[in-house]
Amino acid sequence: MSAIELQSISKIWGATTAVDNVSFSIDQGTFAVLLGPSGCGKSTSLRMISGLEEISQGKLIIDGKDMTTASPAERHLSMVFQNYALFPHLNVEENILFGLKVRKTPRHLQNERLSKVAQQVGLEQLLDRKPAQLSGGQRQRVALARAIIAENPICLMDEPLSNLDAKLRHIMRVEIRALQQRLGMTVIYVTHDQAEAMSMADKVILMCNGKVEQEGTPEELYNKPATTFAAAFIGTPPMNLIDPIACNLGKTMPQNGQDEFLIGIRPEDITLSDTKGLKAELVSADYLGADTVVTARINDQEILVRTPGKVTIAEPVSTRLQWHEEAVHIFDKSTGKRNDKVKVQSF
Amino acid sequence: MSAIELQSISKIWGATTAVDNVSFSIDQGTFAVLLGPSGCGKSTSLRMISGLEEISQGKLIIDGKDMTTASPAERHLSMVFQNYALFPHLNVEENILFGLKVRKTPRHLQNERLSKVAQQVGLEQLLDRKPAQLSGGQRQRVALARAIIAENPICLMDEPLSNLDAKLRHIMRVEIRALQQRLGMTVIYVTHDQAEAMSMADKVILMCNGKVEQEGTPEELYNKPATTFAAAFIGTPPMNLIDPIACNLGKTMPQNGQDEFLIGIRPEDITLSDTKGLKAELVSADYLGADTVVTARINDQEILVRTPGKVTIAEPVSTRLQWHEEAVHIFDKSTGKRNDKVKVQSF
Amino acid sequence: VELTMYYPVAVGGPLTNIVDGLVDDFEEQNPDIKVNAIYAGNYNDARIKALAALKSGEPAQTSVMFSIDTYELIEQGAIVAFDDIVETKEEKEWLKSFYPALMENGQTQGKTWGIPFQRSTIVMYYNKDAFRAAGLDPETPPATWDELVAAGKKLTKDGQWGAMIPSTGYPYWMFGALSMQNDQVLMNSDGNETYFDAPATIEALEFWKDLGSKHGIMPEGTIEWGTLRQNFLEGKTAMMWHSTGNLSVVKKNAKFDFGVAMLPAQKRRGTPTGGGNFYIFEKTTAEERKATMKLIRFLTEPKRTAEWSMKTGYLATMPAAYETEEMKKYVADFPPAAVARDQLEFATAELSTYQNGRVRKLLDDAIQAALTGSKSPAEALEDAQKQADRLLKRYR
Amino acid sequence: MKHVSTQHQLYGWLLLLPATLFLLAFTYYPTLATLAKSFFSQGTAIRPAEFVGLENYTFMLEDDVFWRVAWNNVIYALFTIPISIALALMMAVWVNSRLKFKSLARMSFFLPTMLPMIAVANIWLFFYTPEIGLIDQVTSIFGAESQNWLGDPDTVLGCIIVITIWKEAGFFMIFYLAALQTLSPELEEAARLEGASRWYYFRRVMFPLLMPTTLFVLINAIINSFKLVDHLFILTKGGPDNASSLLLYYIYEVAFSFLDQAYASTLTVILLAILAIIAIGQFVFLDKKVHYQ
Amino acid sequence: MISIIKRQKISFSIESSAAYFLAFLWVLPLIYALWAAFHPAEYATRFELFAPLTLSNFATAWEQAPFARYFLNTFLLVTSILLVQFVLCTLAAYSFARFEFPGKSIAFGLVLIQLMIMPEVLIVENYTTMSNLGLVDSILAIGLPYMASAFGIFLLRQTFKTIPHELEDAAKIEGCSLWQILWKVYVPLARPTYVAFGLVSISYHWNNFLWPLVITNSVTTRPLTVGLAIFGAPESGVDWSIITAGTLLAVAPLLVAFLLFQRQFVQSFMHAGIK
Ligand SMILES: Nc1ncnc2c1ncn2[C@@H]1O[C@H](COP(=O)(O)OP(=O)(O)OP(=O)(O)O)[C@@H](O)[C@H]1O
Ligand SMILES: Nc1ncnc2c1ncn2[C@@H]1O[C@H](COP(=O)(O)OP(=O)(O)OP(=O)(O)O)[C@@H](O)[C@H]1O
Ligand SMILES: [Mg+2]
Ligand SMILES: [Mg+2]
Repeated sequence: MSAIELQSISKIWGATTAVDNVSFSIDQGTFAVLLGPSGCGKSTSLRMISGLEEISQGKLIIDGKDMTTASPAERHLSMVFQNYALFPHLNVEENILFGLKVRKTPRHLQNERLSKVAQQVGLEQLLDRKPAQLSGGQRQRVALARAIIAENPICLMDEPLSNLDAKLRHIMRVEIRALQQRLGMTVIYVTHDQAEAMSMADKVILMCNGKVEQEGTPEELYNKPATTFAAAFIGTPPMNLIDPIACNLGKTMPQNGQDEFLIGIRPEDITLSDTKGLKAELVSADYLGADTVVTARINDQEILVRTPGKVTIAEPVSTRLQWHEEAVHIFDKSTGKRNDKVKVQSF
Repeated sequence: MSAIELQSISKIWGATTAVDNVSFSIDQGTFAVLLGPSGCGKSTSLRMISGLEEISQGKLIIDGKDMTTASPAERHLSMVFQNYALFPHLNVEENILFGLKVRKTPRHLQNERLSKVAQQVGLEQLLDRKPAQLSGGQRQRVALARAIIAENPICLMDEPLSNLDAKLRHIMRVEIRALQQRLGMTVIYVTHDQAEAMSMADKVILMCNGKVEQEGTPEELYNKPATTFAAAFIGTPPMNLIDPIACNLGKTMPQNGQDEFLIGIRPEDITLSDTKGLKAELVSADYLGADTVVTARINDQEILVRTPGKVTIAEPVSTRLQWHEEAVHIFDKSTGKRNDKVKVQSF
Repeated sequence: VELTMYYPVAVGGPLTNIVDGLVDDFEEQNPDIKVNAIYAGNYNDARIKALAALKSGEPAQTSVMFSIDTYELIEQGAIVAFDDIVETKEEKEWLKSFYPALMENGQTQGKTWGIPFQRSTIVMYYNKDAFRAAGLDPETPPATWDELVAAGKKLTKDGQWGAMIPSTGYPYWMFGALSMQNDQVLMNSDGNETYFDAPATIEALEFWKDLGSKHGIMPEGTIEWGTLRQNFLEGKTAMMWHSTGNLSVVKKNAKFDFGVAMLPAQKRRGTPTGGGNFYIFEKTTAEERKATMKLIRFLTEPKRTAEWSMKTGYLATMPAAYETEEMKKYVADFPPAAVARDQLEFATAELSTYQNGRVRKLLDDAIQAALTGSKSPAEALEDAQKQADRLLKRYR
Repeated sequence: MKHVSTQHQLYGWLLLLPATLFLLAFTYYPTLATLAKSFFSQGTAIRPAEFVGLENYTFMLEDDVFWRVAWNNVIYALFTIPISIALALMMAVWVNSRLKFKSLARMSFFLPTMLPMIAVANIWLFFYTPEIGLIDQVTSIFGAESQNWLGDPDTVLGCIIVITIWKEAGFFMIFYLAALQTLSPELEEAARLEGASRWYYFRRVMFPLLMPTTLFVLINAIINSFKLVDHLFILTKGGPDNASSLLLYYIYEVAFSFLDQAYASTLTVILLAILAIIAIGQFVFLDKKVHYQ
Repeated sequence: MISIIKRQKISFSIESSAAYFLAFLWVLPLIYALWAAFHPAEYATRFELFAPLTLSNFATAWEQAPFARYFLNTFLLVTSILLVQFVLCTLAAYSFARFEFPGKSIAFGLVLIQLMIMPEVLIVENYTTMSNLGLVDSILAIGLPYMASAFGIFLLRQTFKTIPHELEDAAKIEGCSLWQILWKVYVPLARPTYVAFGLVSISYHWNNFLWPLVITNSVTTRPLTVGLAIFGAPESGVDWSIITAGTLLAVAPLLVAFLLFQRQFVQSFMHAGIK
């Protein structure tokens, strides 16, 4: 049984439809990520699940029960907010225990759970600090602790790492994921950072303009993007979407309807060669330590190539680009949808 | 001639020495990056160069002139601040022209330069917006425009991208770098993000605890880190620093003084193998799309390995780790300094 | 010569306009004298302003101030006696042309310090319609305390009280009437002795209190000076004691037939006078004094006094004014206007001593304490007397 | 390098100078002059002022009216301060919520701040007047006895307090409103998710977080409880029998009705002392007030 | 489940009614003022739905005092106080917010003390000072004691402190002098505080009574409130029709301004960080 199921849910504010007929379901114990660009309706969806926002249309099932109109408290969810929403006047302990106190959980149970949770997130030493005296990562942990102490099976998180710096973000990612697995929680995690989504999710729900664009495991999204949107949104640097005609790819493709397709190739699937492949000009390089992202140009169309080691490009040089047949993704130009029927040859 | 030269500069606040006898020089037209962890004195150094902070000791030479005690305006520098420091009450045009107006540049010159600069940073359409109505990237561009319109040869930037999200940061990096090269500016750029430093710098000045740790091109820092600090600070994931004894590396090393060294190997230089190499156990994997960072463990010591494609690890599996001789860096354990004299064997 | 004159306003109506009109007339007749007539708030404000101005050397030559401020002003050395200024026989005559009762407050140490200007007494307004409804003769208002109580009892019914005597604002003034009627003055003419604890005084206060608590013809507690007129006009009380200064407003707004009567008598009739006198300040040159005299004499000419009285409702301060044609006609048309004059025969000075502010407040507090029941009348007045003695001792 | 910082200090003082001159002339000098006067007797033309030491102060200690007035002021403060603050908080919460006509309500609450007390007091006089007044007209519909609100020592102070609360609450509301706007809505949502009721949220989260504002408002309310006496001039003149008189009004009376500036100065010194203590409290608290975040 | 939502709705509607009721109580004096001012005197204390309307009370009130002159005086008073306050407070607040000098905290403490020692308490001494300066009976004299406002200094200091140092740094780099920084960065950025403080100051001085009464003598200096006191003094017996008409005349400009700009005012308060 799914832990959470959204059935054709919409959110309408006057003239704007922020969430448009969204359906998906999330199995118990799954780490699901709601991914999408800013303004696509991720937060709104999450808030409808939490009950903080009314559902305009559709039905919400939690644990088999219809919770469409239930109050937030009745849904037995936890939530981690973007800015943590820690109570600044309460210390760490009081923050963590806030919900238990509201629900008048017996004192000894409170203490028991507190010490367990504090240990799980590594806050034992900081229980009597105020949030202002904590670092970003520590605050994040308090927010997590507050969410898990209720032992609700479902936890919602809205961009919980967006205020941390890159390094800390990485550490917290690992921590959250480990905790989720250890406790067997069902998590719905909102982010617009695809790297975060890829590294954490069991299931990614990619949204765009209030609609679900693609749903699946990270690999499915990476390896088989259903649309050009998904292809361009996932991966750094993103997939190259190439117009076959503009780039003289004609000969590798079926003759009819060349102009109806776009060809997608990931930068890491392209290799540079001196001898074989598509002629191109290298114009710039972006050194990243382990590898370099090189920008190649064919007739004004830029193609990114990821190549190991350091490459320096002082002035444009000619080269050739090569890739495997399997690395090629084909999309209908008009709809943006993936098309697996058409095949192209390699060089 | 160096555009900027710091001669034994220190900054002392009461008991704390924020910048400790720092010397370096930056050539004209160079993109120099001040890199280092939080609190190491980068901002303080930059602010002493700008004149916003008094120099406690030492001498500052700009363009061959002693500017140790000159006022900020006399130094003819531009500066881009971390939060952009745009004047919220002025629109884009007024923000960009702020300095020219203060200096009473003739009206027609103002307009001329404005249209040039606006075009260079792509703000033509937004000149009458207020900063609050701009996106992060656009604000960043306004800050840049304000810095370059003065046509000062030197521009200082203090973590100018830290408030942008990953995608935008990448775009802006490229833009700033391109602009710097086009205008031939000397830039001193402060960041704690090594990826940023690597991809942008002509020269990196790595600081730690108020001192300069290493100075050089990005490749020098990446390929020949002078200290364990530099080794660990640069690269994602960072270089593995391995205690040869704890990891049974004894046989590959000279017998004497094994306990005086640390061995550094970058994650991307390690390959997994079933047959040959150091025995280890794979414990977890972090999928990043194009590749996966795998955590291997040898006797409690964790070693990160970067490997292409997707790897999933449900439960610990045994494996072996391999690397090339050239991939090994050796450091003195006591001083943390690089030691190129000792040689180790490969497997 | 330029003269500055302060004057207070303490009654309804556009008094400032009238004063300005009078001053304009004066200036027209005396082109060499310029007068700045400055409205200075209520009596209290006017005194503060005048004294503060004097202290700071601001030029002011004359002011209308409370008639009872005389001792205070003398002590401050602020004013000169008119006896020292008047020269001609004619002027000496003029000094004697006012009603003696109105002069009392301005005279001490055998000299005259203040010339009556905007003066009033207390009269009793009553609602003739209510009298008729209660079966009383509207033309014979109660003339004694007993009659007052009796009539009051008849007049008191749901939504209408028999009588109201205001006890905020100027309680000592109203009380001055009651004690006078009980044949007891409140102070001596040197202004250094009070008789608050005289048995007749206590009796008077007891009577006042009894009107509410015993006879039930008046609300208990204090009665607001400012709103009383409205109460009367709304028919909430059949009789009220109030200043003659209200006559014109009541006349204008009453929708019923009303009458004005002298205050009732116990042992005798009685009312204190009230209102403002002209004073001339010490710090004036001879020339200024002369001009000031001119001004004051101009403003107190019988004809102008009559006009002033008709416009404002204040008393005309001299018999001669009542002899003018206009005034005669006015009184004939509107007999209530004569009541105050007729009552002057029984009038006395109002409470005025050294340390006047303090002493007055002692009495005010005592009256209010008795009326609100926090002290008995005897207790309240004895306390007040004790403290008054303490204050006035050094003036004896 | 040294001279830069002295220049900096100099600028600091120069910028402060104009304001300092005004404060010296109209606050500090008169304050000291008042203090000096309190040690002299009342001066008149006939009897010039002379140094009397603490005589004015001993007189004050024996002055029944002073004690009465001081006590009144305590009561006045004890009621106006908490009630107006509580009302202000309530108004702010309402006006900050989903209330339909909230800008109308906000305007109504703020209105008294715009009206001069001297004029408004007359309108309140109408409300309180027995029989013909609004309150009596309304209560008489329900058959209640007419009540002499301002004429009864038991009710008069209460009437004054009500007016003051009416005048103050809306003003304080603005401060609370401003503070409420800075509270992150996420906090309320987090609390709602945990099942906290509105009241629980108010008690445990909102109110503690508004503490710095409450402190600021509190100090203002205390000052005003000593300062707001305009309505007494119209309504009661402190009566009956001083039942509604307050310290500042008494000072005014002593100075300008009794013309006893010496004693008025003595009372003023007492008032100043009270206010100075509060001012110091304000300095200590406000500047070091708890900054969460 | 439904019941909980319903219960919330009910309790919310109870709360709303309470709020509206309180709001009604709060405007009641104004409603009464409107009633009394627009009806003949006999209806001042009686409420009949179809009582005749009249403007004569306004005419009477207007005649009884030179309101136009009073308006002008009050306007001059309020604007001159406001202008000087702005200048003095800005300078002092800037000094307190961004300069370090010996004695700063003592100076600040002294300023805060003025927050308590309002000029009202010192009327007597201030009168003497004014007459020594020869300023009695001038609009300037009404304003002088209020011109260095501790409240304004305090508010502006708080606001200036929240302005990021970076902005000042940026201005310095661009070559701004001290005055330019103040004028081009701090002042415009503190605008909401200026508006909020302005509102408080204007309503305070528009309504101030005691001190102007003492210090003014003539029509050419007297502000509205003192003029209003002519009707207001209960000595003369209260005539509510005229008083309310006069009151409305006096507060009308302020009320209208507030009604028109109330959104901006309230928002300024919020942005000013007065809390
Ligand atoms: N209260 C509201 N009233 C009207 N429209 C709203 C409201 N809240 C959000 N929206 C609109 O709904 C859309 C979806 O908003 P939402 O906050 O869910 O986006 P998001 O995916 O979370 O974006 P982000 O990554 O920026 O947080 C946006 O276009 C937004 O403007
Ligand atoms: N005004 C100051 N007074 C005293 N110490 C200061 C002051 N400013 C900075 N420091 C100290 O100087 C050291 C260096 O600070 P600096 O701001 O230069 O660090 P940074 O390298 O820019 O760090 P970050 O990456 O966090 O910006 C820190 O330890 C800091 O605490
Ligand atoms: Mg969102
Ligand atoms: Mg820094």
